[in-house]
Amino acid sequence: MNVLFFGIAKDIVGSSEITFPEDLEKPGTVAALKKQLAATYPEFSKLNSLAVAVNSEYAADDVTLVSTDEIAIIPPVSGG
Amino acid sequence: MNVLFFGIAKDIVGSSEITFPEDLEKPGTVAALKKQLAATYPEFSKLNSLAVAVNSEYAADDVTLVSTDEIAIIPPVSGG
Amino acid sequence: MEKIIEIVDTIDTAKVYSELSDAKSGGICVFVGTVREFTNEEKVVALEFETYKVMALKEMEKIADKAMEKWSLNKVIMRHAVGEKSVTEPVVIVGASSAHRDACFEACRFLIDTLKETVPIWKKEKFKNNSVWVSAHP
Amino acid sequence: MEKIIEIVDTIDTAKVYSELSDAKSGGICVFVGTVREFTNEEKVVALEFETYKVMALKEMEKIADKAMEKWSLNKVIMRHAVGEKSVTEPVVIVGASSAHRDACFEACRFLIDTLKETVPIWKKEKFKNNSVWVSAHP
Repeated sequence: MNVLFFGIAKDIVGSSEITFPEDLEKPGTVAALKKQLAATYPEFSKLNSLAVAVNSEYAADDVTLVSTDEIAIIPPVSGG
Repeated sequence: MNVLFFGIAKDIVGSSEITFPEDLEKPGTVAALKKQLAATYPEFSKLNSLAVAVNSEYAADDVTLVSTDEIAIIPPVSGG
Repeated sequence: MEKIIEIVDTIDTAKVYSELSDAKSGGICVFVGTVREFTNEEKVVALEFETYKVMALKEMEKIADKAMEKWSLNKVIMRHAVGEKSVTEPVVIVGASSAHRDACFEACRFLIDTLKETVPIWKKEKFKNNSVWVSAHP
Repeated sequence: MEKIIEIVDTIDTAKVYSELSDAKSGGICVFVGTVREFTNEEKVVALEFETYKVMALKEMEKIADKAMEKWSLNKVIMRHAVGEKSVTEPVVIVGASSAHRDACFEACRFLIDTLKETVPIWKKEKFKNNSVWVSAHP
């Protein structure tokens, strides 16, 4: 399971991509992933918002994650 | 006293400019000019609106006309 | 504040962005009016524009000044073409630049709406067999 | 209906009118977002834009499709730049063409407002001594 990081999320994690090792317990839902991130990197809870995209679509908290999904962490957007 | 005509007003009068001969009675106000035009060219009363400009500014009916003024007949505008 | 007010024979749409660009501006809004092929289902061959130029420039100045009073703008442009224009050709371009986008959007809309109401420019629609001065009659 | 949706390195503002021009359109409205020199009195050296490209293009498509549902539009363009941009450089251009001007004005405003809300693009403001991800923190 790979997770992509952009903008300030990339700065917080220190990397643009993290791979969960095969043998580690993986978050089963978007909500679980957010919780796990916030626990590991407290800086995430200071952001204005935090969204998750699954296969390049915004995903609600109850969306289930499978290991083949492309998952991305979307901090507050600021295009334009 | 010269009067300029534009757009459909030019078509109605058949000329882009009319000079009142020196010895003819000239309209003393914008209202009098409009009345005189409507009497001579009934087509003017069929227009959506008819404005008069004196020295290239819109002029109300009570504005006095002098022979050195540049007077223009402004039919409904349709720029843009 | 800079403003560009012009009556021209041909409008060059490519240069308007550099004319409105400005270090204090974060937004530029531009409206271009072009010749449409059909009016009420009838095919338009061309539009012919005529103006009372000295007065049209004065009225356009007044509109630009009013926009600058109402909104915080850095640059304003109002440029209208005259003569015969065929389908897809630009006939008018108005625009504004401002720090934030609200101002330039609202000003741009005001510029074109007011131009159409007060500036002495007349448009004749030329069809295959006749031609009509637009808005002249009810 | 034609639409142009792109993430590019550099925006060429000169070509947008010909891209939106159309025989069925009487109006074209375009918004260009540019780099401002000052943010809250602080001098900006440059802006740096980053995107999650595959998702950004999908979201821009959705916005263009929604605009086409809401208004009667002939052409729509949404183009965003990425990389480092300096003062006065264009960073985004959106626009629409339509038979009448109401539709293109409203659609243009909708395109930029919604782009700013949902498209995964991030802007970092670079000042002389530091840099900040815009909107990240309260």
